[in-house]
Amino acid sequence: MDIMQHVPIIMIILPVFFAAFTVLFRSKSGLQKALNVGVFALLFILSLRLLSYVWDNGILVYEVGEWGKYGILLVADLLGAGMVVLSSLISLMAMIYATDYMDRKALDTTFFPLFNLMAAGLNGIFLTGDIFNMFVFFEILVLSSCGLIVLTGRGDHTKMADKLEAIFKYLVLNMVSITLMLVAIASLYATVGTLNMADIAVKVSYLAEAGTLPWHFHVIAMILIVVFGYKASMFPLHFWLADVHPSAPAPIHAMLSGMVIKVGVYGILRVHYLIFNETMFMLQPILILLSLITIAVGATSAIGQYDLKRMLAYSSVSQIGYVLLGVGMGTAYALTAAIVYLVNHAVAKSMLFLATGETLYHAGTKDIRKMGGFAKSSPFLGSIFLIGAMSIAGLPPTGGFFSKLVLFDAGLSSEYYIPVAIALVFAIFTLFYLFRTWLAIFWGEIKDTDNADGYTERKPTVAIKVALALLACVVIYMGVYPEHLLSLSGTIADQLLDPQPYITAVLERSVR
Amino acid sequence: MTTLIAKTITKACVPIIILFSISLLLAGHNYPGGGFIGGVMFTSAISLLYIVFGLRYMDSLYRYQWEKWFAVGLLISTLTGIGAMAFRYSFLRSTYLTVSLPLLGDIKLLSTTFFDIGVYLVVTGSLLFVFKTMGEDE
Amino acid sequence: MNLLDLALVVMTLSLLPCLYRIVFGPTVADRVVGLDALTLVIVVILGAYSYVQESPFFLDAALVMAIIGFIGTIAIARYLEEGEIF
Amino acid sequence: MNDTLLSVSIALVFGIATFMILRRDLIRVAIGITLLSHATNMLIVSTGAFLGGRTPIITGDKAVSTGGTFIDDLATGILAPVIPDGIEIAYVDPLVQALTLTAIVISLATTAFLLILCYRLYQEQGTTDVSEIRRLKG
Amino acid sequence: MDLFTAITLAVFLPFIMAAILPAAERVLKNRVGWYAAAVALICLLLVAQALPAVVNGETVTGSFPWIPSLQVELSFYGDGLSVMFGLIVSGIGILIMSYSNEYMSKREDLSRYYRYLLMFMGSMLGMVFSSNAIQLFVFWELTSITSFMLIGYWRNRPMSVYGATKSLLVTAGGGIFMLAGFLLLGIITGTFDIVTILQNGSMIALIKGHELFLPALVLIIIGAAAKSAQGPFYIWLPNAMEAPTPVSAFLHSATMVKAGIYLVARIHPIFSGTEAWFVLVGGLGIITMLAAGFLAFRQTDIKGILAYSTISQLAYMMAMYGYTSYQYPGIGVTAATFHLLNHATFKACLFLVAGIVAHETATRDITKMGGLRKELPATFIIGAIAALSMAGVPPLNGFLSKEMFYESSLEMGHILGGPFEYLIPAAAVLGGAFTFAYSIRFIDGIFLGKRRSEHLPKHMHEPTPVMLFPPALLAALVILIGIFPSAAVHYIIEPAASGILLEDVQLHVSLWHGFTAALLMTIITFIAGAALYARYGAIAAWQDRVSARYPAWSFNSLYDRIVNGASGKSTAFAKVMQPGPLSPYLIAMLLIFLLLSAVPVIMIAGTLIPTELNLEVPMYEAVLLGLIILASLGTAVLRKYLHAIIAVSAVGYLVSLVFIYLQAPDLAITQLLVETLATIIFLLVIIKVPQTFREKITRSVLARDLLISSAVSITVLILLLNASQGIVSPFESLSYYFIENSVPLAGGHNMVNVILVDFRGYDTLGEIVVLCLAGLGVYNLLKSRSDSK
Amino acid sequence: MLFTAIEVASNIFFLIGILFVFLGMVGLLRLPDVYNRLHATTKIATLGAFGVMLAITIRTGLSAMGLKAIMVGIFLILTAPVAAHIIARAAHRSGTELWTGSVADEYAEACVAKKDELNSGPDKRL
Amino acid sequence: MKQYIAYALILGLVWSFVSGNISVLNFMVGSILGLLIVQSLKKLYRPDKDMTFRSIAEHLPKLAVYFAVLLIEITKASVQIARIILSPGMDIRPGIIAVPIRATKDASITAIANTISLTPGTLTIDISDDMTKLYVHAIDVSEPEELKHSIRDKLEKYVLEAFE
Ligand code: NA
Ligand code: NA
Repeated sequence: MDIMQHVPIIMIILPVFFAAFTVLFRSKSGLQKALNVGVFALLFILSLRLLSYVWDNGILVYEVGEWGKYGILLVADLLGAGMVVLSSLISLMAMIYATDYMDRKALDTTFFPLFNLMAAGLNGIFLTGDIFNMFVFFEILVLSSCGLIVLTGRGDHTKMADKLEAIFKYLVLNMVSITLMLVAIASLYATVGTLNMADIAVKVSYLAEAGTLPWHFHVIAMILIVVFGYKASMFPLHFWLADVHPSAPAPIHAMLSGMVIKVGVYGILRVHYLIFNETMFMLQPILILLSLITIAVGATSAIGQYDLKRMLAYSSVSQIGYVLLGVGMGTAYALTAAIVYLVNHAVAKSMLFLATGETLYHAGTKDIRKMGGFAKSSPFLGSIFLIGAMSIAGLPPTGGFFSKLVLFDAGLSSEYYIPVAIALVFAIFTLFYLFRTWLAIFWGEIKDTDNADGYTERKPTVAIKVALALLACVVIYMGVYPEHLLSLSGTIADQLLDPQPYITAVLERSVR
Repeated sequence: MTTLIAKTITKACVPIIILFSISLLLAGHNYPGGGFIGGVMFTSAISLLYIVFGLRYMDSLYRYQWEKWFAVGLLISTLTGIGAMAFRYSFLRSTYLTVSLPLLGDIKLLSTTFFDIGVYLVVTGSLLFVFKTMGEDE
Repeated sequence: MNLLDLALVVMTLSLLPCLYRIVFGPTVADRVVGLDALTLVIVVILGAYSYVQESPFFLDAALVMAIIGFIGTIAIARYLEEGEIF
Repeated sequence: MNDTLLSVSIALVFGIATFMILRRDLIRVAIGITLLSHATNMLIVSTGAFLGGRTPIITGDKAVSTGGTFIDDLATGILAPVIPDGIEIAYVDPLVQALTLTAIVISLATTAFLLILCYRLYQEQGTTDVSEIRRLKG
Repeated sequence: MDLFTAITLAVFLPFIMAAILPAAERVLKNRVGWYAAAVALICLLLVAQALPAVVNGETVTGSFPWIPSLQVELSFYGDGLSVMFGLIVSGIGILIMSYSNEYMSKREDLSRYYRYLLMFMGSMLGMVFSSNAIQLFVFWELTSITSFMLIGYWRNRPMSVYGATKSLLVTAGGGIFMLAGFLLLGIITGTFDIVTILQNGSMIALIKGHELFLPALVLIIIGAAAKSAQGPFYIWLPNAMEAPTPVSAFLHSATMVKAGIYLVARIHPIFSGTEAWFVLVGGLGIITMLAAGFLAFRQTDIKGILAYSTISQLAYMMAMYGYTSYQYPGIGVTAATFHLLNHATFKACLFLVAGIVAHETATRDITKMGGLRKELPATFIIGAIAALSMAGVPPLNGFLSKEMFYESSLEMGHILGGPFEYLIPAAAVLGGAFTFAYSIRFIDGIFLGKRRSEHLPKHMHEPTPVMLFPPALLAALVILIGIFPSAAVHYIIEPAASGILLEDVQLHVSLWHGFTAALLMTIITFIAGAALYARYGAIAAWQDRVSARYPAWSFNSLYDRIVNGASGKSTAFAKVMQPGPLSPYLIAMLLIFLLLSAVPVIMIAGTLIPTELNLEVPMYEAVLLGLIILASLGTAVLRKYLHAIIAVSAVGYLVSLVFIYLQAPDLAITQLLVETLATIIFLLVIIKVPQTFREKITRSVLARDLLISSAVSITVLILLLNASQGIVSPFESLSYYFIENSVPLAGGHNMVNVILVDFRGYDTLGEIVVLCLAGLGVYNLLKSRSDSK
Repeated sequence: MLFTAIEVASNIFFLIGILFVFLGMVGLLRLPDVYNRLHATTKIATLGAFGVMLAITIRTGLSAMGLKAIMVGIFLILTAPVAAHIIARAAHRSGTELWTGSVADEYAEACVAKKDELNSGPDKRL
Repeated sequence: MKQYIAYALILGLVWSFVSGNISVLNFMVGSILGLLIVQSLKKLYRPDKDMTFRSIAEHLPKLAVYFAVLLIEITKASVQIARIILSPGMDIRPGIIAVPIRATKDASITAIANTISLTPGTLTIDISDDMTKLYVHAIDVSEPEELKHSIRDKLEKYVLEAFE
């Protein structure tokens, strides 16, 4: 077997293995850091190799245990591999950043294993071809997030009590949503007798053609929308996000807002577009409606926030609404737009959150009203923050511009005039609150706070600068030369709308 | 608390429970049981010791680092899978061979047994780690 | 009515007093006794299953139940008495 | 077991659990979550109780034959497994049991975390009342 | 070097040079402005290379591959219009950057200043040479951002921040609408390339007949108006005066604000010749011209006067580009284009003069000035020339284009007929009169009369030649173009107008062109303007009274109310959307679950409850399940935690009995074990919390929760009853494979275990990872105690 | 013939066992206080359970089933009294009153005496 | 070492039982596992010095007698309690009494306490701190002295023989 064939499983097993390794051999912090950054760099390189392999050679199916569709398959199609690249990129940067940012205590104890497992969870979700396995990896992701949120970093001004409360809400809601997911999976299995998503898809389309598709099948689709909508923080399932994400230390915040909420979108793209085509006619209007409300609610809430992290969290809600709008409109172009949007938001938001962590460390407070004048002392952070804000606001020459461009274009070409109009208006809201915030932090006078004297001494360290600068490069790259992303997303969208190659690749496996 | 009576009976029971847990682990492939069940059984045995003799007393006798247990377990389980890759198979590709030994007769050696042992250690390690950490908490 | 049905009916009825004690008490100790008795009845049900179906699988469950019923009881009793477990 | 009655019971436990998780009390929410996972686990098993009626453990050394074929025929759309008519399988569905087992273990892990979270929350906030713990408002 | 390369280079050079500017600054120290000026000069030369070609009616085109997915190339297009703009931008750029050498204090952050100036210049050049809408938009928004950085250059001053924010919100926000307009255009025509559209008559016809014509036009005009401070969008421009004066000169005379005008000119062939075009562009221009002229008149800040005057001058151009009819779509085009050039010269000059004045007097308040002609004679002369040109006084260039404005107004009025025959010329004259009045006020207030303030410095002296040369050069241009317009007309205006009108334009402009109606209007303008200025005190007082009585009736206060009010309203909104406790979140989740589950029921009328239900129930099953319900109810009812936990254990044990009945010994064992361990954890926790918590459940909360719970219950029941009808034929469960193969292939008899460790061992791997995570997470939780405790 | 005898014997043990467990549970319901109820579960029910296990062993001999059943029986006999003892002790120490019809409580007296002596809370020794 | 082996062999037997297979091989496997378990738990167990094969061998018949007696007593006890349970009036006079014991070794004290719990109408609640008295709950304490006497003479005798 070609070594490339193993890359999907390596993307998951390597961090798991390494997590165990780290728990077992707690060594000196410096070595630990270097090893972990090394592993994540390796994962990133592998993910790129995987994507290019899939691009060249088509869908890569990996049989764990070699049981064909009767076991669990990892399916690296362009969507999956692309998401893995994205998550590997962001985790690498967050990891580099974290080696400096996180508390000594966290680095010495559980940070590295938890972070490794979080990465494994993400990759596992993106690569699995089995719906129950997706549930398992959802749990990995949730629990690792919870464990990581508790940890603290140097710019982390969240009270422990608040963190715990946030985790409590997150966890309880998650457990309810996971319950719903299990109900859906069990019902799905009871209806078609399989858990392999490609297998389900082909059986469902057979039943639909034969006219024997039971009606409760659509209920299952709806339940899964609730599950994924919760993960993606779609209205009215978005409440938790503004509590939870800001409670996390910056690198984890970046992971959560950058990658983890994207899992919900991925879920809809993967599961609904593969399996629930028959329900799409009901789902699409619902998704569009809810995504528009999500956009509006997120943006409107963000404006009134003076807690920087919270403001950005609401912004994530709003932005995910744009992604879901694309998902809901459902044409090839709209899906392209959704994926482009997703990628750009992931990169820019995670960069913004990493920058925020460092900014809060400099500021000594979370309250925007108490900040000001940092441009002079931290021009680097100011530029990074600006690039991030521009991208989220959709201004060129950042990636965010093209995501808005293609989204609006897709909407207008499918004659969704009113949704686009609403999205457009809230894009200006976004511009407003992001720039207002940027100005409040970096321009104006230095405020008289606890840190008024000390703030100049706190300069970002090399690791933090490297992580931020690399992400900024990606943001600019996607704004200056978006063709790679656009054509990749376009191909992904085509594959989503025509799942036949996916199904064929999966089901043409021989059994032992 | 715990009286002499409870302690004595506990001493008598714990080895039984541990043996039973090992039996569940090894028999799991053919009878009810397996790594998880065995591991939880073992955990129960140790919890019984903790309950009856007290965590602090047990800790003064043995300094178990349960987190190492689950790390080792996770390593064993993943290595079982990776082992298959070394033979150019897929991850977690199972295999078994029936060995005829002169004294012991036919013995079926399964690669999945190692996987199950990993599961056993992880379950034991993580649950006892939780118990111990929580029990030590003031 | 065959032996299994008989055993199951009698044992299921035996569950009622346990549940009564667990839910209605009146004292905590009564609830603990109820739970302890519940585990015992379950052991018997498992035994009955094995006996009638002549399959050993449920005896493993019975042994498990016997063991951990004991542990659970001791844990709750220790909590009740001293307000701590470990 | 009777499907209908079981379904009704599962649904009722779902309802009770829902009522519990809407309470203001941390511990009661945790209990509600536990009930919810009980209900879910029963639900998963119940959806698979359709094959035969025997414990899914093969006694004796002979492999069981279902007479089925397991090769997918994408061209006709009829996908494996294909089982000829009139084949009666003695065993209950083992797959749902395995899924439930995984679900049980996962919910144990999550519940453990949740409970200790409740304790820490009480420790930090001095109350188990969820609605008093509302610092994160607005 | 071919022309396309020259233009491309001219666009990218400023960016490249801006990137390496910090390095240059290290070498040149505070002379780095010359470096920037040199860059601008090179750009000018590069652009100028194209001039001969465009004068000959040729165009420069070329492209690089960029985004094939959107069929968008990186393409540049040089015609008369864009070359004119390129020359203005880079030419004035040279002057501004040279001027800044002296103007900007050595202590300033020069690197940032010139970096953004260069980037701004590059963006402007990129914008005017862009061939396609997407690329144009990119550069368009870049000008918004770079100008935002420039306006807010003094970033610690609150008013700078305010002004910068406003400019960004209005211009970039308007840009987003414009983008939508471009997208509609793209959807109608199938291309984003404006030049392609321009050169394709059938496409233009298609657009004009399309139902999306009006939306596209409105959206694009919103963007243009926002950029050019027209209509209600004017509000950003006066506040943008917080920028360093050279920046204001650059932004508001020649570049930033002209972007909107450029866009209007560029899309002129596509949309003009329609009523909508006239109403939107022309109407907007006329109204803005009057309002801004009126407002400029009463300003006390010299830069304020220039700001409002800029708005009103831009409105002239807007109005002229808006003049259109089906027969002669380009009525005002040449006039507007000529005025555009003239305005660039005199307004840049005026700003630079204002900069000198402010620099010397250390104030910008015109009421404190006066009599400066003695101390600053050269400045006075230069300023007076520029202001008089703005006022439309012959023989300066402003006079020429003003005359043309009147002519085109008359023509437009004539075409429209009816009351418009007089209204439009009258409006033009009134606008001219305001212009005359505030121009005179600028000269009079600053240079003439006596000193009005003691606070002015005792000794003022003329600035150095470095600072004086740029305005002097511009003033010279004002005179030169005024007296000898034909060169400018031939080399610049005609090609530009041809570029707009897509036909060869021949234009004859001379200082004296006979006694025409326009000349009469000019004379009326002067008289009316003088009268207005004479009544300045009364008018200003009236204006103050009005704005004092209706303080909220302005677009500025509307903006402030929206911006400030939004935060407050949103805080309140967020409070509503963020109730805090868990239960509302959960209720939201459950409700959406219920609602969405109901959708298929409504849309596909299925039988909710299957007819073939097994209703034969052995007694012991009923009792067992009943006991589970009883014990579950117990957990809900029992007050003390310990009691509830004992009941939970009972539920768990009973559930394991259900598993036994369902022939699942592995599950039953697991359930029993897990239940016991969970009980131990429960106990470990309730040791440390109070024994109970009594929640007072009000009747309404009870009703609500019961309702939700029953709904959940019923939904799950219906789903489950339907789902447990068995796998839909012809499909079968995967389990057949496991049953058949667990012994021969996996070597195990316990199928469940074989599935767990082999068929689906990967799931189990995930499961043990979850267990590890619980351990690590709990460790974190318990070691996370805050120090305050 | 022997086979049937074993079957009959085991069935008898089985039924008696079931019956005893049932009686124990009736006792659990009927007896007046927790201490008395413990008698019912510790003795009768445990015996009943032992009987069922014995029945299995009789039926299957030293097969896997029989051995396991014996193990279950032994374990129950080992643990049931301890569990009862610990519950009773905990109940008494946590203040569960004896039934009003009880005639003596020497344990309470001893506890009171010791409490006076130590003047401390519950016994914390291991 | 000997005592370890003794323990290990006992555990080997237990292993054979719990794994449901009595064979020499399985017994050996169990003994090895048992040895490992005892070894790793030795700090807690402190295997008694006098735990030898001979003492085990000597005690075995007595243990058997003890178990026989125990079973008979349990059966008697059960019948007695069953009668009480089923009697409509439930005429009982319960109470807690202190019963002095002679046993000194842990195993024998435990054995006597459990024996009391399993036999007619009595239930061990606690041991006194000095390990000389058991507090016993009895369903019928109308004649406490007789009860104490019967415990000492009937039950403790067998226990002491089997365990001391
Ligand atoms: Na498992
Ligand atoms: Na018991």
